[in-house]
Amino acid sequence: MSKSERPSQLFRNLNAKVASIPMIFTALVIFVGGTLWTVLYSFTNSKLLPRLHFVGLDQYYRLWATPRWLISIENLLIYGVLSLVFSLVIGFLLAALLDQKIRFEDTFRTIFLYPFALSFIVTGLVWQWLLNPEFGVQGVVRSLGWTSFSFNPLYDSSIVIYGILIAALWQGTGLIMCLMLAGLRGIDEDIWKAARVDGIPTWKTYLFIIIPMMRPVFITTLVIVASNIVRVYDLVVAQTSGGPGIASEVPAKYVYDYMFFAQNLGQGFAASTMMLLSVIIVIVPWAYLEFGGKKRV
Amino acid sequence: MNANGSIAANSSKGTNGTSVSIQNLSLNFGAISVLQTLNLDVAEGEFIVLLGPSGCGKSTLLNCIAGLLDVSEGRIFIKGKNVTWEEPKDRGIGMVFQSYALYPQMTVEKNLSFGLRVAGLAKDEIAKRIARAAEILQIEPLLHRKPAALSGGQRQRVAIGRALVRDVDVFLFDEPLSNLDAKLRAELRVEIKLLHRKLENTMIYVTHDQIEAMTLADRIAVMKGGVIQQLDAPQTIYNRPVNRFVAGFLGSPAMNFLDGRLEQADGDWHFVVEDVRIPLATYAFEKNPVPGPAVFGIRPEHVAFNSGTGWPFAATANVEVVEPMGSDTLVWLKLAGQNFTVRVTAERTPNNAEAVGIGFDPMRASLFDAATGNRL
Amino acid sequence: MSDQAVSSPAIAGAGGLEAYGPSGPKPRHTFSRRNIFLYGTLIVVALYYLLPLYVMVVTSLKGMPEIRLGNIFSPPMEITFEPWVKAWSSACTGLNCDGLSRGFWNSVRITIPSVILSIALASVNGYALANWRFKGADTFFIILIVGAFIPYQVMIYPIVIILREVGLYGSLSGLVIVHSIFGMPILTLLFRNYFTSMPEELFRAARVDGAGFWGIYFRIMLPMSLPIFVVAIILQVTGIWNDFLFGVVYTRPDTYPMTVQLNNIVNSVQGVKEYNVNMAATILTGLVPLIVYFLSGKLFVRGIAAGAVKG
Amino acid sequence: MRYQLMTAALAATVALQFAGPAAATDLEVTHWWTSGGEAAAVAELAKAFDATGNHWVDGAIAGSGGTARPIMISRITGGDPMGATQFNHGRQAEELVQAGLMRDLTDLATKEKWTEIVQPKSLLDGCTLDGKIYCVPVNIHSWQWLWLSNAAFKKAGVPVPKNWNEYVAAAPALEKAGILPLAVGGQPWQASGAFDVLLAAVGGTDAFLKVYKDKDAEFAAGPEVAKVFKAADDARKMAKNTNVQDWNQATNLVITGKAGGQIMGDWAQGEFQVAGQVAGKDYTCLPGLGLNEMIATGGDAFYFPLLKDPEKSKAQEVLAHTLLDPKTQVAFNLKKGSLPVRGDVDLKAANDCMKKGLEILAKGNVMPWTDQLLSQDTQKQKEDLFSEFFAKQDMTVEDAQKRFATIVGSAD
Repeated sequence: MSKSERPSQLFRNLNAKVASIPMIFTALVIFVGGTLWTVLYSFTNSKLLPRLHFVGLDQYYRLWATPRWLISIENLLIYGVLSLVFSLVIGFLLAALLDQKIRFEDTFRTIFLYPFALSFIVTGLVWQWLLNPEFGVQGVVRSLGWTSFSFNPLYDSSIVIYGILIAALWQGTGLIMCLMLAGLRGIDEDIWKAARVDGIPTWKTYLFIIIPMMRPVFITTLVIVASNIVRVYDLVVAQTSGGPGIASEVPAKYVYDYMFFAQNLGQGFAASTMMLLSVIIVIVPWAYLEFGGKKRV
Repeated sequence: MNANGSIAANSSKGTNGTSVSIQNLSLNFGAISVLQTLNLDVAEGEFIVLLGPSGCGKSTLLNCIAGLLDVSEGRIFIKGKNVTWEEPKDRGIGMVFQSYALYPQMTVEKNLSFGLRVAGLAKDEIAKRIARAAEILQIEPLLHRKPAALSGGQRQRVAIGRALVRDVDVFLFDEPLSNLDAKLRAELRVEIKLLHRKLENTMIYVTHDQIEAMTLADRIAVMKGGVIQQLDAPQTIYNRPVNRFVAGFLGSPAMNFLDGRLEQADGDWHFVVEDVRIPLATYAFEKNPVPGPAVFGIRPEHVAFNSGTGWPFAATANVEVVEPMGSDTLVWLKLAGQNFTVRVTAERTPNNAEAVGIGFDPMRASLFDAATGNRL
Repeated sequence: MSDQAVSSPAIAGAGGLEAYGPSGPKPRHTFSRRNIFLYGTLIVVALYYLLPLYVMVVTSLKGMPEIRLGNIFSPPMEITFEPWVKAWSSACTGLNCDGLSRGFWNSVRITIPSVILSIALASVNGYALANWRFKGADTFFIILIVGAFIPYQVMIYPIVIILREVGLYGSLSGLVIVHSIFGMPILTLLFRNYFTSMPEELFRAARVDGAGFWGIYFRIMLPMSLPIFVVAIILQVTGIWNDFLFGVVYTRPDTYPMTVQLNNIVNSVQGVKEYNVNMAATILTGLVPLIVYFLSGKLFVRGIAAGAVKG
Repeated sequence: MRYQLMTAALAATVALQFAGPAAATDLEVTHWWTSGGEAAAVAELAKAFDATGNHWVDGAIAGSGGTARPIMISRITGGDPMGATQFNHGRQAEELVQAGLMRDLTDLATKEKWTEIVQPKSLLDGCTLDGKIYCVPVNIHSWQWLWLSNAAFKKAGVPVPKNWNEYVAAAPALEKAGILPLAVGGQPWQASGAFDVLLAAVGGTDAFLKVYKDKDAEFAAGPEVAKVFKAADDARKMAKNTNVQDWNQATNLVITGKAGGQIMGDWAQGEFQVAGQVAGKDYTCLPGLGLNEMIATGGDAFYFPLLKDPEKSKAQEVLAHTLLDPKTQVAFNLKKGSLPVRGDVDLKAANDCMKKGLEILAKGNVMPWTDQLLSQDTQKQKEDLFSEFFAKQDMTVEDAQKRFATIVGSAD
């Protein structure tokens, strides 16, 4: 009786599916496929070229017995936590300052944002130069008479990671500020009026009312900052090459070095598998909560 | 009973066939059932209002009819054609949205003609249809403006125009007036009514505003929880609600409800709550009564106030709050310890705490089962 | 906020003394403590942000002897543009002594198609995800988002293999595809959020009007999404222009982008490090994204505000 | 010698004719020779190749072998091979050869009698896999050199040391004079290489081979190697204040007298030459750190990926021939500061240091180097260990030796 046949489930929404082919391809072939491939070969003893000669968990035993890997993990944790906290805090504070209906807002914003236009390579080079003990900040301060002044993060194993952090924050906080500023501008003026009438101090309004309302902004920011943290590589290479010694090594660099310099793909794949694993453990549940459940009625 | 049975024959206006027919329609979002085996037949030229609180599924049902949501089960016929899996554009419908949904980057004229251009209609045909719609809605001077330059009322008129130019048999309205202020709402309500009279199209209109429902509808479908509770002419729904929900939802101020018991004494039925006994001799029972807990409902305007005796039921009560509303006044009382409101004309406004007499005829009341809420 | 304002209502309330109460606009002080703190902080922070740029510019204008003297913050005693000329046209890597100039055009040739393709793909993805959900779409999207966290290094090898299999390795198209793939996660997130924040009813109205997937995309959505496109373009231009890793791995020397040549120049130390040339080269390489930012910074903020940050 | 040279020249002409008057074929050659001396040397190769009517397309990748190799390998495995590429001969390209991606040069080698002209013979061994030859060695680089700045020692008021032990003894005097005793750049391979040199010099050739050839972990943990670690500990103390990354910047510290010396391969010589310094007068070189005068037969070689284009394949042969051509060898190696791979060329123009090297070579005092003995993987682990050791003064010698023994034990 029904004239229109129920179309097959596959062809419903056909255009959307066709249009999504690049995305599906990227997701499945590149990200999932590449990942599975990487995981598979992490169980082999592939050297320069990938070969399917399985050696069980050997690469992983070796990985976790390697001091450089452990240092890399430690560095990433320090760098990650600090960079997350500082870029959110500084970014938010700058945005809050700019949001005070100040003059020259455009100028200030441009100044805070411009480093973002520069690559990590450039950032690393400039800060390597600025932090050079001879003619950088330390040298200049010393030449001004304070001869005991010591600020030499790039050649001091114990603080080198902070030297990298300084450069990373310089490069990245501008974007965070922009995101936060946009978020602040999106807050209903009435909220501010209400808080003012209630006599809530400004800082409390920010802390207890505005920030909770900016949840989506913080989430977008978190994705951007966190993904950059895990992938940090160029900056370290340009600024310290992992030195002094191996004091500023990071996991991504370990992966790269062992895959290509050491020509030990298996080891590099094992390290990347560990990175992926930790990313997946943290990200996937969150991503499902954030993006998966939302249905529109 | 509620409307799960077919009520096609009830069509109030003409009998020139069914325009929209919904059969056993269900819609689930995951585990949540939004619409449950729903049936509805709309006669050609009929104005149906889907009324209910937010979340009752009325807009969802409308979107299913429009083809904007895929149904989980059941079928939808428009003009006798099964359109369950058709694209919206192929269903012969026009739709008006709450937020107007005008394309912001297009002028009014372009907004009106967009669908026609997509369909590939001839230019002169498009122009003819726009001219007609603009004339009907009196928006000719606005044709070259962009939506941002229009007032709310004008925007909604354009939105209606967009449905109009499609030259379709069925108009769907999704709360079209809720974004407007009270005055404009009243004006446009009348216009929609006139428009319906003029076009004689089938219209399905979603709203949560009972005034709109009462004034516009040939029949109202009151919905709750994805189920049509009652489908009837406005007066029937108002006077003989099928259940306590419908009774409470329609009417402002809301119907008075008293929780008590049905009792039979000497062959006569009474509704008893504390020391109040309401005789039910004049009440037309829907089914044979049984003693037990029940709810008695009567609308505030059906209660007489200080009008002496002669009512089947009369009592005195103390005034708690007086709410003057201009044309008349709402008086809040306590009857048998429960809230009770009476609507009186402005001249007869009592003072606070004054003891007043009230009376009514249970003929105009509604009795509901305390457990199921169904009309007794 | 100011001190006078607080005490005055008491006087007015005392009765009959309205003449002494405040009247007219509340006085404003340009040099209030709040303003000094506010602008003071902003200026100090701004100096910190500007310092590296200042040092870069100043150093690039000095001669090598002056640089050896030490102070990197002192302005050049003698301005020379030679480092700039050298960086642009004659700095050497191996036997090639044509500076950055060749890399500039390569970068242009890489950036333009990559930006266009990556944005085209991501905007359609975002649109499909926001308005035309199909079964599994969310799963793909989540994979994409997780993909944003994968270190690029991990993917180099599989992509080399894939590109080799389809015969695109080493070609410009191959690089464009790689950029589109790695730009996809964040861009798709941006577009999806933006399209989700647009009124759903607009989309429904267009469907009732009979527009299909592409019709709605091109005729309704695109004209309304200028702000987010600006954001995407800025992000992609800077991201792709600044890319080093893909440029070096997926191209051949005659198509190396500017960043690779920058790295070559900076790391090809011949005798002493020519810091002035390095700095000039660095600024030259960063110039394109910098200009993009200076010109469109305002639009960028507006674009982000217009939906990029909505969940 | 002269006669041999002539035969070679003759052979060259023949080969050229065989190759035909090739219509200028572009051949892309990738390498990581970008420092001043290196670039000058590479220019000689390009000149010689261009003279054959073909065209050398230079594909220099700056950084170091570590940066460049992955790019080269990606291109070869990615199906976009260059015409020829530099590798350190030894085990770096082993798998590429096994995968059949590299061109077998055996026929050409037989025709041109490479086995006879290449000296020492072990060089070709590095190019040989399963009896087939896959690369052309172009130079001999030996790591075991100590470069000393005469000016620095003069300033410190101590005589220029004759060996490592004297050098260590002179370190305090240098330091007092505000001179960095030893320059070790921050790149990991420099620290690791310096240790290898110390192992060969302080520990002796046998110890070196026992550790790296026999991979004897027990020996590596033993007292003889402990002696070497003691020397390495001296070295890191002397190098404590080095603030440079690149090897040539470190060399530059020696050239300018800011540092007393540097342990670096003979390629450092090119830098001294570019700076116009004269061996013996401005600087002093001590092969084997003055303790064990041996030359390691490491070095650079060119590999030729298998190409489909016959024109390019022909050009590859011409290039292979050109690289071994006596004239090219002389011109290239003089600039590069390395030793030629054939014993039949005349290096009159060679400076003091090169002559020292040639002498040792002539005596047959050669030994293999880590490039041939160890996989890149092991090399990298070694680099990680020693760059940490040199940068972290509080890392104990015992701890370092224990880790070293572990690496040796698992080496392949």
